[in-house]
This record gives sequence, C-alpha cells and structure tokens, in this order.
Amino acid sequence: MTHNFPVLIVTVPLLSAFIISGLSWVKKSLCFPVALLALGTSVFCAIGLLFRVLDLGVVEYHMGGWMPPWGIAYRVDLLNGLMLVIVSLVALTNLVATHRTVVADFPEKHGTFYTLYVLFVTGLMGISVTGDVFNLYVLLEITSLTAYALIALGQPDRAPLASLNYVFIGTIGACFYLLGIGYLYIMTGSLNMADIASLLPPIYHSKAVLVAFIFCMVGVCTKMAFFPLHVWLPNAYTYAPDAATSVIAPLMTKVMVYVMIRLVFSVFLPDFSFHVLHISHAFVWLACLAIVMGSLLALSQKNIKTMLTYIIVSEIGYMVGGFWLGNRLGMSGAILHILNDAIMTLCLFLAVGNISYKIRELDFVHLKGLFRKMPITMAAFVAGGLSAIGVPPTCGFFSKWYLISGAIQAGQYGFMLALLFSSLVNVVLFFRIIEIAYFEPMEPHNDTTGLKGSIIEAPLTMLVPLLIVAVSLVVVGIYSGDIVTTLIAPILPKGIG
Amino acid sequence: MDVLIHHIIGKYNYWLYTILMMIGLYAMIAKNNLIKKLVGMNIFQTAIILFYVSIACKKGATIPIIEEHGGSVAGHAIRVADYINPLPHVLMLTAIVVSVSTFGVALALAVKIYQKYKTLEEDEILMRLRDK
Amino acid sequence: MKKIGLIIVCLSGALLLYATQDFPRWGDPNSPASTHVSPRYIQKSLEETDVPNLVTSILADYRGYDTMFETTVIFAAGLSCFILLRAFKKKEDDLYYRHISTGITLHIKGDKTIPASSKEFERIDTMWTPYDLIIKTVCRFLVPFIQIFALYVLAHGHESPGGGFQGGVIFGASFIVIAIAFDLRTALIRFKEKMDGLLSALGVFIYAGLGALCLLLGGNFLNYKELATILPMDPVEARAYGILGVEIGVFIAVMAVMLSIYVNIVSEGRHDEGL
Amino acid sequence: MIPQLDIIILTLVIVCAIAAISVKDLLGCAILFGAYSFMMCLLWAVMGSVDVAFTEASVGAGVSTVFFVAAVFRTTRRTKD
Repeated sequence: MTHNFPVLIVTVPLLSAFIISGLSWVKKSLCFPVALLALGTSVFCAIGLLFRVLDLGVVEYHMGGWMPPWGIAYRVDLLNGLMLVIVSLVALTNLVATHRTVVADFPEKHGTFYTLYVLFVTGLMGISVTGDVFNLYVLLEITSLTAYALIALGQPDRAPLASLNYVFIGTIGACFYLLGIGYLYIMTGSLNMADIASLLPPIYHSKAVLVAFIFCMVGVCTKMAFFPLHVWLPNAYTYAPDAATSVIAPLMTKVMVYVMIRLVFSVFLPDFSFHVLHISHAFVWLACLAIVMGSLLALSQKNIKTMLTYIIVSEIGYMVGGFWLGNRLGMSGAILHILNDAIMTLCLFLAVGNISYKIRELDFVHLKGLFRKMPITMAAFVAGGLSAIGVPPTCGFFSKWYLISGAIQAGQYGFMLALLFSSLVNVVLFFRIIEIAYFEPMEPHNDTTGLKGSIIEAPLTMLVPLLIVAVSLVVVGIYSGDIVTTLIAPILPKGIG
Repeated sequence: MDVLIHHIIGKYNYWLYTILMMIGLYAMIAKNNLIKKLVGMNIFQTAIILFYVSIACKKGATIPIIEEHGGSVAGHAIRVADYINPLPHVLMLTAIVVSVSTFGVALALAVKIYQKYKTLEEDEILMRLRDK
Repeated sequence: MKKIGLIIVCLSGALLLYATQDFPRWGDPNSPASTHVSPRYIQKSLEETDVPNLVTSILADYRGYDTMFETTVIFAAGLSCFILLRAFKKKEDDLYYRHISTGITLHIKGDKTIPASSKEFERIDTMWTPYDLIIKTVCRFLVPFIQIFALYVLAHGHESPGGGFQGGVIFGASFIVIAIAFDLRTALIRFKEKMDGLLSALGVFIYAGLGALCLLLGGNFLNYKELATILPMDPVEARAYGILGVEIGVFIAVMAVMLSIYVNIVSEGRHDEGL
Repeated sequence: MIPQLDIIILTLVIVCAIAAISVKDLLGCAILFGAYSFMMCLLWAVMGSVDVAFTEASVGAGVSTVFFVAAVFRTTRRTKD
C-alpha cells in the first residue's frame, strides 16, 4: 500500500468528505470524528511519503495506469513532500482547535461546514502534489469555491460582500492561469509539467511563451494576494468566521507561493525565468513594495485580525522577493519561510480565535488587561509575535536570516532594507498590543463571565493545540539548520548560483 | 502590409475571442451592479472556452466520434487528420461546469447581500456600510 | 475606476493579440496541439476503451482524475448554496389559500393555517401566480419524456455526444420544470431535501469509490482494467463499463446538485415559496 | 467549417455580449445572457465540438439562465448602469 501514498493523501479525505456530507443528514455527531480520521490518515500518508521521497529521490504515480503525457501523473519530489506535510499538519491542528467554535457558531450546519473544510484541505493537498497543469487548475477551483463559501459564513453584514469581491478577483486570477496554460498547450501540445519543460527550450524566444509566462504569473500572484493584487484579502479574512480564517490564512497563500515556485522550477525551468527573461529584479522590487506597504497598512489598523491580514500581505512579499533573488540562500530562505510563516500565521490566528471565542470583540480597545484574564492564549500570541518580528529562538528569525544574507549576496540592498524595516514595524505592532493587553485594566462590560478578577481562559481543546503550535515555533527554529540541509537544499536545481 | 493581412485572415478566430474576453473583463471591473459583474465574469470564462475550442479545430476533419466500419476496426489504421483534436473539448467540459458552479455560488452570495442591504448597486452598498 | 478598468483591459487584450503572431495558423492539422498528444487518443482509444466517442473516453478514462475533481466542484457548489442560504426558520407572515371549487382566495393573517390534507383549499404563493391549466397539464405530459431523454443521453454517452453531465442537468431540469409549472412545494414533495443531499453525496462517492475499488484490486487509482478480475469480461470491455459506472455517478450528483442550487436560490433557503 | 457562417455567428455572439451588459433591466439581461450562451453553443457546434456544444446548451444556456432568473426574482430588476 505504501506505493499508493501519493493518491491516498488526496482521495481518502475526498471520500470522507462525501461520507461526512451524507452523515450530516443522518447523524450529525459523527461528522467531526470522520473528519479527524480523514485528516489523520492524510497526515500519516504525507509523512510516510516524505520519508519515501527522502530515500527514493522522486516518486512517480500514474493515474489510471496511463503513461504521463497521455494520462495524469504525479511526480512527487521533496518540495511536494514538504508542502504536503505542512498543509496536512496545519489542517489537522486547526480542525481540533476550532471544533468548539464551529459547533457554537453553526449549530445545525456544522456537518456541511466540515464537508467544505475537508474539501478545501483536499484541494490544497491536490495542488501541492499534482504534476499536471490542468489538474492544478481544477483543484485551484475546488479550493477557491470552498474558500468563497467558508468566508461568506462570517459576520452577516460584511462577509458576503467581501466573499463576492473575492469571487470576482479570484475568478480573474484563475482564468488568467487557465489562459496561460492554454497558450502553453497551443505551443507545446502537452499538459504534463515535465513534458512541457522538455518541449519548451526550442521555443523559448517565441512571443506566445512569454505571454503564457506573464499570464500564469499574474494569475498566481492574484490568488497569492501579491501586493498590487491583494485588495480582496484584508476584508475576506477579517470578516470570515474564526474557524475558517485560521485554516485559510496560513495555507491558501503559501500553497500559491508553492505553485509559483513549481511553475518556475518544473514548467518554465529556471534558466528561462532568470536568464531569458530579465524580470527577477522587477519581482524583487515589487516584493519590497509589498513588504513596505503591507507593514504600513498594518500600522493603521484598529482591529487585531485586520492587522494580521496585512502582515500576511507583507509576508508574501518576503517569500516572492526571496525566491526571485535567484541565489541558493534566497531560495532556501523563501521555501523555509513558507514553513515558518504557515506555523506563525496559524499560531496568531488560533490565539485571535480563542480571544474572540471568549470576548467576541477584537478591536484594540477591547483587549485591555487580557494578560490577567487569558494568560496562556496571550503567551502563545506573544510567541507568534516574536516569530513575526524575527527574535532568535523562534523560526521567523532563521528564515529572515537566510533571506537577508541571500539579499546581500545578490546585491539587492533595497530588499534587505525592506526586510529590516518590516521587522521594526512588526516590533511596534506587537508591542503595542502587548502594552494594551498587559498594562491597562480590563473594562467590566466585556468580561463575559462576570467573575471579577478570575481567569476566563479558553476551553482546553482550544488551548492544547495552540500551545503545541507555539512550542513547534521554537522547535522548528532550532532544527531549521537540519531542515534546510536535508529537505530544502536538494530541491534547488543545480543551475542556481 | 500583407504580413498583417496574413495574420488577421489566418487567425481571425483568436482576434474575436480576445475582443470577447476584453468585453467580459471590462464589464467585471467597470460595471456598478453586482449581477452585471457576474454576467461579465461568465462572458470572460466563455471567451476562454472559445479560445480552447478553436485550438482543437482542424481543417477538413470531422467530429471526434469514430465511426466503426464493420466489425474489425483495427483492420485499417484510423487516420488522425480525419478527426478533430478531442483533448481541448475534455478540458472545456470541465471549464463550463466550473463556470456554472462559480455562477451559482456568486448568485447565492448576491441574494444574501440583497437580503441585508436591499440593493445590488455597489455604490449604494458602500454608502450604507459607511453609515454604520 | 472605469478608466483604470479600461486601461487594464486594453493592456491585457493587446498582450493577448501580441502573442497570437506566433500561433500556428487556425485549424492547420500539424500544429503542435494536434500532433503531440492527441494522435494517440484518436488512434488507440477505440482499441483500449471500446468507446467510439473520443471525448467520453478521454473524459472518464485517460483524464478521469480531472473529471472526478470537476464533479467535486459541482458538489461543493451545491453545498455552498445550501450552507449560505438555507434558513430553517419558517416565514412568519400571513398565508394565501384558494378554495378549489369556487376559486375564492383567502388571506389568513398570523400563524394559523389550514391543514394541508384538506381537499377544498390549496395553498398558493404570496406572489400569487395565476392558476394556469394549460401549463400544468402540458408540464405533466412533458416531464416524463424529458427524464427519458436524459437517461438516453446518459446511456448513449459512448456513441453519441452526451454523457453524465448533460444527462444529469437535463434530469435536474425536469424537476425544475415541475417547480416552476406547479409550485415549489409540489416539487419538494416529490424530491425531498434530505434525499437531495444524500443523492449528491452518493453520486460523487460512486465516482471516487469506483476509483478506490480499482486501487483495492491492485491497479493504480481509476485503472478500470482491474475491474476485469471481478466482472466476467476482458480488460477493454471492463474499461467501457468502468466509464459507464463513472458517468452514472456523475449523472446522480449533477441532477441532485442542480435542483438543490435552484431550490435554495429561488426560495432564499426557506423552501416554501419560489418562482 | 464554413468561414462565412462562422463570422456571422461570431458577430451575433459579440452583439449579444455587448447587449447583455448594457441593457438597463436585469430580466432583459437574463434573456440576452441566455441568447448569448445559446449563440456560443451554436458556434461550437459549427466548429465541430459537439460535446462542448451540448454541455453549453444544457448547462450554460439552460440551467444558468434559470438560476439567473430565479436570483432576479428574489432580488430586484432595477439597475442603475
């Protein structure tokens, strides 16, 4: 059964999503356990696949027994394996942590919520593992459709409008990606990534391949909320329900950064992207703009959740800028930052989910005196904040270290300055919240339990996953050296300097 | 000059699909009514489907269904130039189904927005948001 | 805002046209798209899957994995409309009844209602649509033939254009015709919401389950050749029946989802009064 | 694949598209949108892709116009632009 791991990762959650949907009509209480079981098996398969890839190099899997250019084939290498482990672990942790919020918010529809949640995670894992460009488009559509629905369940007056805006901009992005594939298909005649890569070199200088590259990149950057195309993200993530935000925020944009890396490494091949086209400098400068604007916009926010969404926009600038530096340090920093940023964002949004579960309000004025009331949640929030700033023991520091040294080696001092500027702004952002939460007394009106002076901590099932994630911030930070050498270094193709 | 004419005559189909796509994209961005934006989105998606279908065309080829001449089809090889390229058709079945699903979900969202704001005009909704 | 939109649109349009210079001429038989992958489909498809309609054989067999996720997209759309719009609370305001024999309409305020089983009165929608005998009788004649045609489209997906999606939509449309000609409640009596939810999950489960069955029988996922071990036929015929099984799954899923999306949109989730 | 027929249908498609976007009443927009989808289905049938044409006829012209009219029935026919 082990050689079936690549397909089991995607089909087991898919089958269990249909079972959950059936169960939501028959026996609602069984929905959560089946979802837990499904994501548990896919975590197990993802880790098993990562070890198989570590010793076999590349794992191939042909759907329906057909050879690659004719059928759909999976070609799983270390980058896929790493992404699969990240996506499945974050999804499983979030499923456990937000169980009480989901049951509380959607009393009679939580069966359907879990079906959409498992379909969303299946789409993301399918994107992370597929080796076929059109299959990636279909999975992109599943992920986006379930994300539209999950986001629209939030605050009744703002969430549907934010979700509809996300529908428009997301559809433009997906259609640009589809156009890019169409241009590749008309020039090469194939849809398999490895096959296109072997057919492209003779026609590198044709105009159609250039336009295909531009449209694919614009489509992916729209779905990734890269700075000029990020207008949908803040509203969508702020007004979405907490259980949905804390799974969409850490994963959706990071998987799209993976798609960009996969397109450059396996479809257009690095020497086309970096040497034939001279756009790596443009991308790095756009990334600097993204980092600076993301940090400045985060400064001007009154709501803690909106502030975190703008931090995501600037983190996307880290990854895109780091990747397009073009040297080994920058690229390994970008890939490591995908892992670190996923854990950081999950930790921060779970903490915000706990706060809003207890206090219902998320504006700064309501966070007064939270350290005495919710010490564990605020401790985890501070750990996430330190990692966002880049304080050594946490993982945020190490990926920033790789990015900055990559920027110096590549001579992109603008990018390095943007990184330092954003770290300083993060310091201001997080210490402002710590100062509000620590020094100012708590107002009586928003103490929901009415017990004077006592701790109103979130329930245990929400706290334990949060603590696990906060501890994993430090553990991943300490082992980031080994992660880079064993997992990330062999990913980078030889041609990179 | 004749190169340009050659380009236009040889590929008029691609020119017309681009015009359709531009109409759809413009409607999505510039229209004020939410449902009009949805119509623009659907026109944009059908234009891309038209592009893929025009890739599949072959002059002098028939529809991609193989007529069985008597029992033994394998007796003589099937000439490829007789049949249209079936692969883009398969891709476009998926794209049509995806566009209808997105259309359905977006209409559900529009109905939900109308329940709350009693209007579908973007500027009126933003005004009521600002009053809150 | 309109100016920016115009600039963006013209820029992307110009970019698209700029790229068409390198395209192969329209419709020329030896363009890369028609010479690299598709010749094998055209030549080998009939030997390998015994299905003359190339599009159905590629749709369900060569690239069957794509179609499985496409059916999941439809299923997710049905779920999204359910979770977004379905409101389980009843509409409080007054009801309208019509006395069948005399045609008088009653407007009953408050929450009192006439029992549904009473023969003299029948409930009509608040936006009262005129009682039209012609539409109702024609529709009662029409619906069975629409459904038979839908089953024909499904069954003949191998030889003629058609298949799971088209058949499923037409079958779903037959229920929508009932909902429009009569009223939403008569359609919902014939096709309950719970049956609708279970059938849409069952349809896609058949598709993915058939793929998993091939996995359990030892082949790769969705490799219908493995079905030959349990079905009394050779591998090529097993592929044809695998494709038919998958199309049936798609048929059931698309039928149920089309009706559920329509019902949720037209009644704003209350499932009592619609178009 | 008769070029003249192809050009006629293509111009009809573009006319329907522009009309569907600029008409001032949503129900009219729904009907024109159905006409646009049906013209697209006709175009693809003429171009030889029969499966896509059948799907567009049943799914595009058929069901999405029904959803559109249902949504307009539940919201409003009024549009400002």
